Amino acid sequence: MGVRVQTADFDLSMEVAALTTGRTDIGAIVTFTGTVRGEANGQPIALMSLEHYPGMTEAELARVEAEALARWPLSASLIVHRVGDLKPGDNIVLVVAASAHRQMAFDAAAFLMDYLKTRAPFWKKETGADSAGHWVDARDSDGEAIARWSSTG
Amino acid sequence: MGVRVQTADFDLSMEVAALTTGRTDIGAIVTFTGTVRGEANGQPIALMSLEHYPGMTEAELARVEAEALARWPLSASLIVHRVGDLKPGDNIVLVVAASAHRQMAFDAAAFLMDYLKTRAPFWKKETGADSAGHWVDARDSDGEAIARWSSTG
Amino acid sequence: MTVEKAEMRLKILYFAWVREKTGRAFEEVDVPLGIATVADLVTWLKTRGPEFELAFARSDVIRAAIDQVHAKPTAEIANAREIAFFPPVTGG
Amino acid sequence: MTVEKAEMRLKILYFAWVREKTGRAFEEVDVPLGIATVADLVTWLKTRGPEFELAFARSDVIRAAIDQVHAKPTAEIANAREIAFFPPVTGG
Repeated sequence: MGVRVQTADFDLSMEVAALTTGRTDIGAIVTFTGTVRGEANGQPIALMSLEHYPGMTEAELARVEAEALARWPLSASLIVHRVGDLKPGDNIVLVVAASAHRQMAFDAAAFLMDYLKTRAPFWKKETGADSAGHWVDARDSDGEAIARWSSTG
Repeated sequence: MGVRVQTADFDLSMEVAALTTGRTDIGAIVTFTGTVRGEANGQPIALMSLEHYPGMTEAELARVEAEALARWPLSASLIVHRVGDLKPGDNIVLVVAASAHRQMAFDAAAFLMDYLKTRAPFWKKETGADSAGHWVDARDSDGEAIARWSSTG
Repeated sequence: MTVEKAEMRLKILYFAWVREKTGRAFEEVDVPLGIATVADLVTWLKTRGPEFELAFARSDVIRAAIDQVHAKPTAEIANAREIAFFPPVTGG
Repeated sequence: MTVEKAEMRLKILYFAWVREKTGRAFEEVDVPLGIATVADLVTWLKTRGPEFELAFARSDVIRAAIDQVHAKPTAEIANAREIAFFPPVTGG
């Protein structure tokens, strides 16, 4: 079970192998990779800068992961979130959830992403081709996504 | 959009890279990896043999993928299923769904797995430590999982 | 075997424990006239010997495909080229 | 700065556009007695200059954390070591 914040990219196969190699109790591994899209609101973006709150980020991600473990018998889980300057196509975030059965792995990965999007202290700033930067607004649908989980606890 | 049946293992990073490299319209990539568990019904297993129906397998997987594409605006998708003799811990199946937004990628990957488990013509035979082989029974929960999707079309 | 009535010649495939019980992966058979549906075909196959009677004893759990598409017991087999019998699938 | 009343000395952090508008990432401030809640602290911060008035103009959308845990405007700040202000999070 791990949580990392880093400027470096991550490799999907290596991260999954580190969690699962040598284990035979895992039947299902779900990964979510979030990447920088080349457009925002119809405008091309040149750069995506990610700022975070060191200390609180790790604490919040650990709390989110603990909540997931309280809900599902996860065999392994991992959250990696990048910070700094990213380009379109670059990886932003990786979530891995491994469990004995597929539905738990899917649910846990979706839960980790929903909580991460609404609670983890990261902020995105997009810079367009014209060098104008603006902070990304939180999407209402993220608040709705998190509301799903409150009735299933 | 691809469907492959193979005896060889697959590499998660390479498969995802082949689908997404150079693209900036993708924001979310969900992968599902199914692996051989070391126990079945409390008994250790030594070998998992996968048989399939060549021709129908590819046709059915292509139909399932087409149904997913009709439901969600997927940017890319892939199904890889292994056949032959596998050991505990080995990969069995890979599903990748890539979309602009995370909920669609999660839903499409779960849908592909549910349909694959109930329609794709694969059969598993487990061989225990005592060399006794038996065919895996279909789980009722797989039928229930597929029923979820019929009301959302 | 010579093909006298091409419309009655069928390729039949068996998978998993259906294959093990019939003792064959596939065969080409001349199906008599009057065999209209998948269920009719199962009934006729069971008359072909004890291994078929055994293989199709649990015919309620056996699934079928006509020309590589899942088919119900009531499905018509006219014009089919290949019919497969197998247990519920367990891949994924 | 000398510490006269340790219980009133707070580290305050600002992130994203709150940071840009206040012009600082963090500061140590001596908060007057009577500032009991996060909302009280925001009201007081806005009196410290036009950059704070501007930064907290949309105070309904600004979020806070006390000692690295999300906190409501009504949360008590007594015993807090560090308080952060930021827009709704947009990671993931």
